[in-house]
Order: sequence, then structure tokens, then C-alpha cells
Amino acid sequence: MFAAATAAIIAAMVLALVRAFAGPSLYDRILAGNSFGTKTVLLIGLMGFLTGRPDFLDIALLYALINFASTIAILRFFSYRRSREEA
Amino acid sequence: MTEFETVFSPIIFLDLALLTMLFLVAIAMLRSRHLFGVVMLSGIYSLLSAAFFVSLDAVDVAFTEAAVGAGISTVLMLSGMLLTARREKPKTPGRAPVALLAVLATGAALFYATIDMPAFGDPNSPANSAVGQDYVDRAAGEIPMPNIVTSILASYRGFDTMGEVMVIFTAGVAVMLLLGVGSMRGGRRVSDIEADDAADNGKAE
Amino acid sequence: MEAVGQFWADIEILRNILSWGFILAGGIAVVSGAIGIVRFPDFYTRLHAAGVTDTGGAELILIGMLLQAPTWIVAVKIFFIGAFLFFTSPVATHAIAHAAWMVGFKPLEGPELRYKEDGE
Amino acid sequence: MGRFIILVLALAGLWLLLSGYFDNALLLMLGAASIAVTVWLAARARVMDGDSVPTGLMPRIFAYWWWLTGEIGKANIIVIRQALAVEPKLSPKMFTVPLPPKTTVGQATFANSITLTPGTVSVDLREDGILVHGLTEGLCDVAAITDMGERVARCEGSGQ
Repeated sequence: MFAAATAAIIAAMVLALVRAFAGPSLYDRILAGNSFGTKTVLLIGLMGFLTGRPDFLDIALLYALINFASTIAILRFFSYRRSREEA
Repeated sequence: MTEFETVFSPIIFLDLALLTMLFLVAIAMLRSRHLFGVVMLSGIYSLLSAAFFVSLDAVDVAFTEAAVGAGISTVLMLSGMLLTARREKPKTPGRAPVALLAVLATGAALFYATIDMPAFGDPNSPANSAVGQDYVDRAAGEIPMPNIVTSILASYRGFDTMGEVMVIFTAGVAVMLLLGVGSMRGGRRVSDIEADDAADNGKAE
Repeated sequence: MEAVGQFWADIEILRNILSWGFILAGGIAVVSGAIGIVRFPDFYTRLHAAGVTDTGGAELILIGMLLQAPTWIVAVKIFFIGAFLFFTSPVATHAIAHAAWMVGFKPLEGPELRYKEDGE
Repeated sequence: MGRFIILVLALAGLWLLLSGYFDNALLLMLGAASIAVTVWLAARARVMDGDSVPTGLMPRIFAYWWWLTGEIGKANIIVIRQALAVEPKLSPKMFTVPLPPKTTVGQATFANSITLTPGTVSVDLREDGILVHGLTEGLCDVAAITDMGERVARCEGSGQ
């Protein structure tokens, strides 16, 4: 069961990578990166169950937070850069 | 667990998939000229490598990779990008046969060396049987920490770790000071920065 | 005594069936979201596909894992992951969409998927 | 004061549930210290108001979330069908929906609910409404989305 879900996540990760490689716009890449982060959270959680040690969920939890924080940080960075370029 | 199960457990396929994706991302990073794309790919690279560290049971390294690799370093690299162009300059690829030969030879030697290494998680390997076992036996009794890795890092290796933490902190502060990035001035609105810039421009004129 | 044991065995089977169902549905949602991210024609439409992965896919897989949690502390952690994703994923998606909109990134519109000529 | 107590209780619950150690004096002390630092930072940054500790929505929001889960499920199926269709029938468009909730928390909840249901993403929050990007014709249903906003508005102020 967990193996099947892991395989699904891996397949989805490969597809998200395709979008990250292809772009074309900057926002497509941010979207692909953010979506990849969500999949990593799920993958790490599933890996804990797969190896019979779900204690690894702490890392998945940390990831869920960091992924969000870094997406917001990246977007803040662009809003700052835009305001500087316009000025 | 028999030899057969070790080889054909789903974990092996998971590791192979993760390593293949790491490889693909690394190649894509090398080939891309679009700097922002490279930064996003490096974020994905560290997400993947942290997942791989979890698969290797190196939970503490995975924690660090998650916090530093996926979080801070992406932001730092973007701040660096602020100071440079958006695209890498096209470069005529040079041919260096000697360098290629050296790289291939080193790679082959490293591959050859892995044959002698103990199997992953082998309880009889030198790393696990000598000093390592001693720490595992004593840590639980000597230090009231629920997690052995934490107790070793914070107590037996206390000075070492404290030094590391200070070095990393100092380096981070230094990088932030050098870049002087406005987005790190902490909780200020874009409009404040615009107002500042307007004030600066007024002064300059 | 016998009946009680039978009851728990039934619950166990039910639990396994349920978590199989949730994880399978979640896997399908995650993969189709990823397919959408690759297939959909422009950035704004891809946002919706990413939303499927973030909401349906992630939450269903987490519910499936929750049903299999061996201890209550694991269950609590899965619950927290689900809650964090539930609250943060729309904020992140909105932030990306808003940032793209503010720089004047035009969406494809209408069934013919064309760019509107005279702005909004 | 009520918000202060709720924040401390929530932080304490988070620490205890995530660590899972209830009888280790050292860890409990560290937990107490980190709660104190967090509350002090929150007070110093003056963020301990109705926006970050939204007690105003508390009691009725849970029923709303339950209803929202069903909506998310339905919308998911629509978008998945489009993603897997041989010839997807997309008809994306930008449209504005009115903004029934009056408080900032209510408006944020409404905008996030729109984004959470796949097929609609809130793009811009304006004075007169929310600019929404919809994926297909069926999902661009202004009446249904306004209904969602009215449900959020009904949660507002119920706890005050």
C-alpha cells in the first residue's frame, strides 16, 4: 500500500521536474518548486511508514513549514526587486 | 533479513529513483543559462537530497539540509542574483582532454574503493562495532536526553558543535551584511522601501 | 471473548480497506495534479492543477497514513502536517498568483485560450 | 487577556504533542522557556490581535470547514477529470466576486477558501471584491462562490 503511494509520488515528482526544467516563466518554476516541496513532505512521511519507523514525520513537518516559508521569501524577494527596478 | 530481501525491497527502488532525479537535476542545473531557473533547481536538489538522507537514516543531516539547503540558501542565492544579471553569459565550451581523463580516473578509483566498504547498516562494520557501540551503550545512562544523536551532538561533541554553530552563524551574518539586501531588513513593507528610495533619490538630486 | 476478538479483527480489516482506499485516491489525485501541471496551457491554469496535489492528493494520503498510525503521537504529527498544509498551501498559491498578476502576467482566456487584447 | 491565554495554551499543546514527553523535567522547562519567548516576541511585535489569534471566528468555523471539505472534494474531481481528459475543455477567465465578510480575518478566510477549492484561485483582494481566476465555465459560478462568502460572514462575530 505505502509502496504504491510512494511510486505515485515519485511519478508526480518526475512530472513536476519536467515543468521546472521547461519553465517557461519564472512563476512556472516557483510553482513547480512549491509543488515539489509538498510532494517531498508526503514522500518523507511515506518513507517512514515504508521502513516501519514513522518517527521520521518530524522532518516531514519541518519541511511543510520550510517549504511555505521559502516560497513566501522568494516572492517577497521579487516584489522587492520590482519596486527597486521601477524606482 | 536475507540477502535477497535486502536487494529487492522497495526501498532500493526508492533510492534509485531519488538518485536518478538528483542526477537529472544536476545535469539540468549545469546546462541551464537562466540563473533563476538554476536557483529553483538547486532548491529542488536539496529537497531531493534531504529525502535521500532520510532514506539513509541520517535524520539529523536531513534536518540540517531541510533548514539550510532548501530554506536559507535559496534566499541567499536569490539575494546574490539581485546583484548580477539574470542570465549567464554564453560561454564557448572548451575541450580539456587531460581534465576529463583525471576526472574519469578519480571516479573509477572511487568506484573501486566502494567494493571494500562494509554493507550499509552492517552491525559488524568498524564504525558500528568499536567506539560507536560504546557511545550507544553509555549515552542513554549518562545523559538524560531521549535522542542519542542529540545527546552525542550536544554533549560529547559539545565544543565541536558549538564551534560549528558559531562559525555558521557568523558566516550567515557576514553574508547578509555584505549583500545588504533590503528584503532582509525584517518585516518592512515594499512601500516603505519605495519611500526610502524616493527620499534617497531626492537627496542625490 | 471469541466475539470480541472477531470484532477487533473486523475493525482491522475495515481499517486496512479504508486506508487503501484513501491512499489510492490520494495517489491518483497527486499524479493527475502533476499531469495537469505538465499539460495545462498557461501558468494560471497550472495553478489549479498544483492545487489538486496540495489539497485532495496530500490530504487523502495523509488520512490514509493517519488510519495506519501505530501510536497516537504519530497520529497527532500526521494531523499537524495535514493542518499546516491546509492552512499554508492556499496562502502560497495565492502569493504566487498575486505576484504574477501584479507584474502584468496575462492569463489565457475563453474556450479558445487566447490572450485578451485590451487588458482588463 | 483572553487571547493571551488561548495563545499560551495553544503553544503549550503544540510543544507537548510534538515532543511526546510529559515527564522529562528538562524538556518541559525548555518548552516553557520557548513559549515565554514566543509570547514575548508576539507581544513586542504587536501581532497578538484578532488577525493572528482569530478568536472571533472560533466556534462556528469548524462547521464551515466541514462543509468546505465537501466542496474541495467536488472541485477536485472536476479538475482531475480535466487533467486526465483526452481533450480538456478549459475555459479560463478572470472574474470578480463580491466580498461579504467584513473583518480582515473573514476576508482572508474567504479568499483562502476560494484558493483551496481547486479550479478557482483568488488573484487579487480589492476594495469591492476578490479577483478570481477560474479554470472552466462550470467553476466560474459567482453565485456559488458568493454563497461560500456568506457562510464565512455568518461565522464572523459569533464568538464575541
